[in-house]
Amino acid sequence: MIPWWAIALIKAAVILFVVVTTFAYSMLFERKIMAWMQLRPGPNRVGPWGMMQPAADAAKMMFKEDLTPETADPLIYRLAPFISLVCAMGTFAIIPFSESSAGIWGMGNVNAGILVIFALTSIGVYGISLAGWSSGSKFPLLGSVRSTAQMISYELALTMSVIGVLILAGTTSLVGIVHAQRGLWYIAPQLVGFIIFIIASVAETNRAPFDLVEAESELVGGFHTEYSGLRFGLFFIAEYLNMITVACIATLLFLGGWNPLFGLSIVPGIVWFIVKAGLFIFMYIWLRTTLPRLRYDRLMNFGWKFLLPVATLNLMVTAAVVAVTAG
Amino acid sequence: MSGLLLAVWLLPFAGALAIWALGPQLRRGAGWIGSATVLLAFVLTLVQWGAATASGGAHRALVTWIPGFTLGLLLDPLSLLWSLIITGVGGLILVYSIGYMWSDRAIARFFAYMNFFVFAMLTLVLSDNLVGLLVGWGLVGLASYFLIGFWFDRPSAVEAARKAFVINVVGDVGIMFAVFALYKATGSITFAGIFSQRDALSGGLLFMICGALFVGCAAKSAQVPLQTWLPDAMEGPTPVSALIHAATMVTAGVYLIARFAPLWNASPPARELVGVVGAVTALLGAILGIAQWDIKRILAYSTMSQIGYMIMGVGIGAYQAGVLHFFTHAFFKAGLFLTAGLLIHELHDEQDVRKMGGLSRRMPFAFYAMLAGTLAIIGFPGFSGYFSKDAVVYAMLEHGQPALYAVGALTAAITAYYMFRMLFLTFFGPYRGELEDAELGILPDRRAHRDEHMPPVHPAELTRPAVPVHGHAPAWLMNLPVAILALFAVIAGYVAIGGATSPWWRFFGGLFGAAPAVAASTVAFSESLSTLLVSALVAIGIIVAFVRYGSPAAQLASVERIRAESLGRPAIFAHAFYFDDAIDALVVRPARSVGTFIARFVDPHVLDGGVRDVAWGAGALGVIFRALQTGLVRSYALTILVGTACFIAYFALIGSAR
Amino acid sequence: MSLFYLLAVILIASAIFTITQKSPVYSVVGLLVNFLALAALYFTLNAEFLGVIQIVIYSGAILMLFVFVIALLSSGVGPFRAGPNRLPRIAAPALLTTLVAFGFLIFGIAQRPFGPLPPHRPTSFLGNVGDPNVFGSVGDFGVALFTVQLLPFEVTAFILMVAVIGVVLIAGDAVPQPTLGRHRPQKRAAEREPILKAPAP
Amino acid sequence: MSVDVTNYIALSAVMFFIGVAGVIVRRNPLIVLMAIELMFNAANLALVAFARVWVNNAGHIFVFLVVTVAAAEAAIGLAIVVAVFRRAENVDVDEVAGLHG
Repeated sequence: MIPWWAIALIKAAVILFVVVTTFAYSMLFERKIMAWMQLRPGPNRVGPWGMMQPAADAAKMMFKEDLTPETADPLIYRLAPFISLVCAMGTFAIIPFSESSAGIWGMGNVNAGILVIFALTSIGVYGISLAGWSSGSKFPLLGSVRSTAQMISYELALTMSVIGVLILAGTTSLVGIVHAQRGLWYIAPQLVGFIIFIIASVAETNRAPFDLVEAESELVGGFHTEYSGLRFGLFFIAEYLNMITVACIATLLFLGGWNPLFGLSIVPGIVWFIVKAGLFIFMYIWLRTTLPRLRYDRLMNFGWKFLLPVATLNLMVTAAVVAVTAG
Repeated sequence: MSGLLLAVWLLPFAGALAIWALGPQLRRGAGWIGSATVLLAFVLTLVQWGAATASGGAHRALVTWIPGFTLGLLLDPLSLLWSLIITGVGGLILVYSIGYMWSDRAIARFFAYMNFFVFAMLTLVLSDNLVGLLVGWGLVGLASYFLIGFWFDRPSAVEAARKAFVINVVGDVGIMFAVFALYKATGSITFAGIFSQRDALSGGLLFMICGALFVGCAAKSAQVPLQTWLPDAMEGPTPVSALIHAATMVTAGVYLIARFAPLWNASPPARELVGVVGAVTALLGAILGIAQWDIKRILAYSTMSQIGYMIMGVGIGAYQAGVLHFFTHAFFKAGLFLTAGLLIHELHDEQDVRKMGGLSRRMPFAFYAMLAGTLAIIGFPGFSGYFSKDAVVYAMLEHGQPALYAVGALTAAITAYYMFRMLFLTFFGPYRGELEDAELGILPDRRAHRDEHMPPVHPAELTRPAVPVHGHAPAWLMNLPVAILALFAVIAGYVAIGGATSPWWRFFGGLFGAAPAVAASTVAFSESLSTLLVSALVAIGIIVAFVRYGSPAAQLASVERIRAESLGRPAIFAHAFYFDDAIDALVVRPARSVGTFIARFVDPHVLDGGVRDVAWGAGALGVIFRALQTGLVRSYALTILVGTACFIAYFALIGSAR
Repeated sequence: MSLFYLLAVILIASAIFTITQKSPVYSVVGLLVNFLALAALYFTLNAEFLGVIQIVIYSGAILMLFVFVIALLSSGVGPFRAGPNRLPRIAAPALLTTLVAFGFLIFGIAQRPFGPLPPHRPTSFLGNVGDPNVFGSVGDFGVALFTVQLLPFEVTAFILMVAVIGVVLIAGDAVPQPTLGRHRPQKRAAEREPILKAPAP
Repeated sequence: MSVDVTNYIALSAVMFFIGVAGVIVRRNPLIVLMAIELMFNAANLALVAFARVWVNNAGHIFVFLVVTVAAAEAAIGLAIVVAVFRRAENVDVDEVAGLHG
């Protein structure tokens, strides 16, 4: 009999390996797609079709010199990337990838699953803001202040948009939410919520067109201006992992999780899950290549004065409809 | 089925919302939307006839307010009847209103209010619990306020609306008291729950609850002494008078008593009280109807009088009879008002019967409609009122109230007199519209000069492109509803042919329970004999009216007679038995002097003085305690800590001492 | 058992770390660790929803506000400057009172021991798996919050609104003085009136 | 793994008094505020433990209210710190003594 903690450890290792590989190739995926959208070939030197490019990048990151500015606060400067990474990776512990989620495809079916994910995301902000503060230089500080304000602002709209789904499903368990979508995916009744979720999650993950935190034309590199080498790489990984997490959450909450399309239950659920999450990631990249960056004040105005009221309205309508039809 | 019920309830509201949102664009289209939604609700109500008359009625739980408090809709025979009248008669009146309000600037606002009223009224009658009832009760009052003051550029309309609202609030307080007392006593807010706990209510408490309920009924249904708002409410557009202040809202009191029949059955003193008040109102309304010149006021007093009959009926325990009178009254009174509206429309807003006359040749259709309504209201044999009024009056004997019987019969005679007086004055004799006011003895109306400050027309309505004034509505639009209502005014009573074995009695089944007689039955003579007696009294009333106003000689001398009567009208009629003045003297003036006293003495000396003294004391204490203020946060924190430590020590030692 | 003692040690250590650090940012990090350990302790007490709330609201929002303010205050003006200690002899009485109060508290607790926790539903590390309505779960908490405890909940909303208004008034842009116009010239620091009067020595 | 509730309460007491010490001894207002948060959390821990003893979620609700009040307190406290800092360029609770009697 293998002790439970050993199983958990092995599962964690496997999932992390898969996730990190996914990160590496989703980066390649992004670069390729951006290239095709801009009519260029993209990375194609390392390996066939540039397939080995992630490995080359990783090697470069590892051997680059790791600089620490003199004005920086050394302890926190070194701590910040790890906070980001740990929080980004932690979410994968509770994302169920398929039906037998408590078995082989995930760590556990947590009762308050979606809330735990939000909790981890909210801790992730510390990585960015502490990094910006501890760098001891102006651009990172601006970036960190921006990120704090931006992420707290959009987290409200994000949560509000998700609560509509929770009301419909009547549970906060991710597995339960997917089960509740066997008939109808929540993208249909919660279309408004889904759109709000997309917008808010793009802002939450600091991706274009909401990447004010690291806007290179204004802030050089934002919070990670002073970082280099492996520590920069950690931020990079965390950012991509967050993107994948959001894609997974969107799949679970709105796109029916591993529920098959067209009743094709012959295809395993995990394949459906990957296809749906992949589509979501593609949309992310598509947004990045298409839309220009917003101005910061506009971003905040949009979040507080438009997105949040609409999300609240959506929530109220959903609650009213559920209350009336339940009776 | 329960979805249908929800649809019935919400359709008029959806119509109101649509009109409110699209009003300026819709204009007359608003009328069609309003009528269509209400008539559709009527059809949907009709569809549910079977479910409603089945045992227990159709029920739909809406929302659980607090656990244990489920609010819902209930469609049983009683609410079915009311819903059908509200949506059916209401729909007809709305169609009529399209024509009546054809060239009014604010036609959309009118229909939004009307639909809102229908929704509020449906809330009242469809609710299965006290909370919904109370909400509906308040909302109809609000809708009535809006509609009485619809022409808010007339000071008299604004004042009438305010008066109606204030008096209705008096009633609302009564209902609220009853609701609280019922919940306190029975622990339930649904009707079913309350009736099942009826035994928890003792005699005194039950009488108080019934009394409080009746305060609400009296205010809403214009019973003595809270009746003064109803005649003034005629300031609203005529369709409003027809729908709200004749057919539906003012009968809410009748509905309430019928709805709480199980409580009423158990409290004979309350029934006696209600019966007496109803009879007094019936008689008073009829007497006041004799001396009115304004056609709508005549009808308003007759409404008051007829509701007195209904209240008398349901109050004494003859629920079927009282509700039957509501049923027939809805048709003939709405018909009468709409016909009056036809006259007013034709004569360009002239409401004074002294300036009418001879209209039977000019408007034969209106004449026949008015005649049908009049014969129905006076209880002429064969017309609908005959069946319902006789049933109510005879029920007084059955319940051992010969005095009330006498009042009811007498009132029937007076009703016949003043209704025919109105008919003769309007449709017979010479047309008096071109005569000078003085010639007819018309004095300048004191109310017209009460308020010199006219509130301005709402700017939004001024800037809105005015509907062309000269366009005329197609005639059928106003005539068709009148014709239908006149038809029903004739035939509606036939459902009750056969007394206790008629379809009408069977329709309600055992809904009301058995009402034990208040006193021993004093049936002095049989029902047919009673009918003969009442009919004879009615005939006397008609004959007197004919002699005074209808005979060829009287028609020739009508101008002189009117002049003499106008100038010689006793002051007691002009002041409507001084009820307004009595309320003014007993309530308004004392309240005002208490207010003045508080403003002159209590406020400056007691309250302000007290505050000043407290402020002085605080200042004195501040001088002492200022020494403790070092300005250093940490010393404050240390002080708090010492206090906390004392507390902790106290509790730790107490805890160990046990 | 061992989990509790591990968390207890983390809690106490991080709390001491928090109040002894010179730089507030280190205090924030210490407090963050403290909160996370406390959330874990909540999970062991079946308070699943509160554990999440502890992380989302306390760590994610309230503590973030501290970071935000620190970043704002220390930007461009160097480290915090402290004035002279005006209450130098506070440490001794403070320590004494604290110890006395603490002693009484421990004495009181020791007088009436509570005994072990009553047995309850078996739990995983993160609450009760797959059962939405057990004690401490979101469902359980929500039903209590919106029915029995509705009034305190509404009052809370009111308190938050008052706080928001207060914050905007205190820290928001100064109201333009009508006599001085919209764009009042900023005085240099040296010319500013001493708004906070120094206490007499 | 069943731990005595007394242990939770004792832990709560220790945390509370660490917070108390922080409030009284430290002069940096930010750290004072954080020490206050520590005291809040110590109280919350006791509430949660008691709620668990009596399996009654009223304690949880109370913690929720405390968290909300703590949020309001932190927001206002920090706003005051910012306002003071803007005027005095000095954050030290001993300097903010303008209201002494």
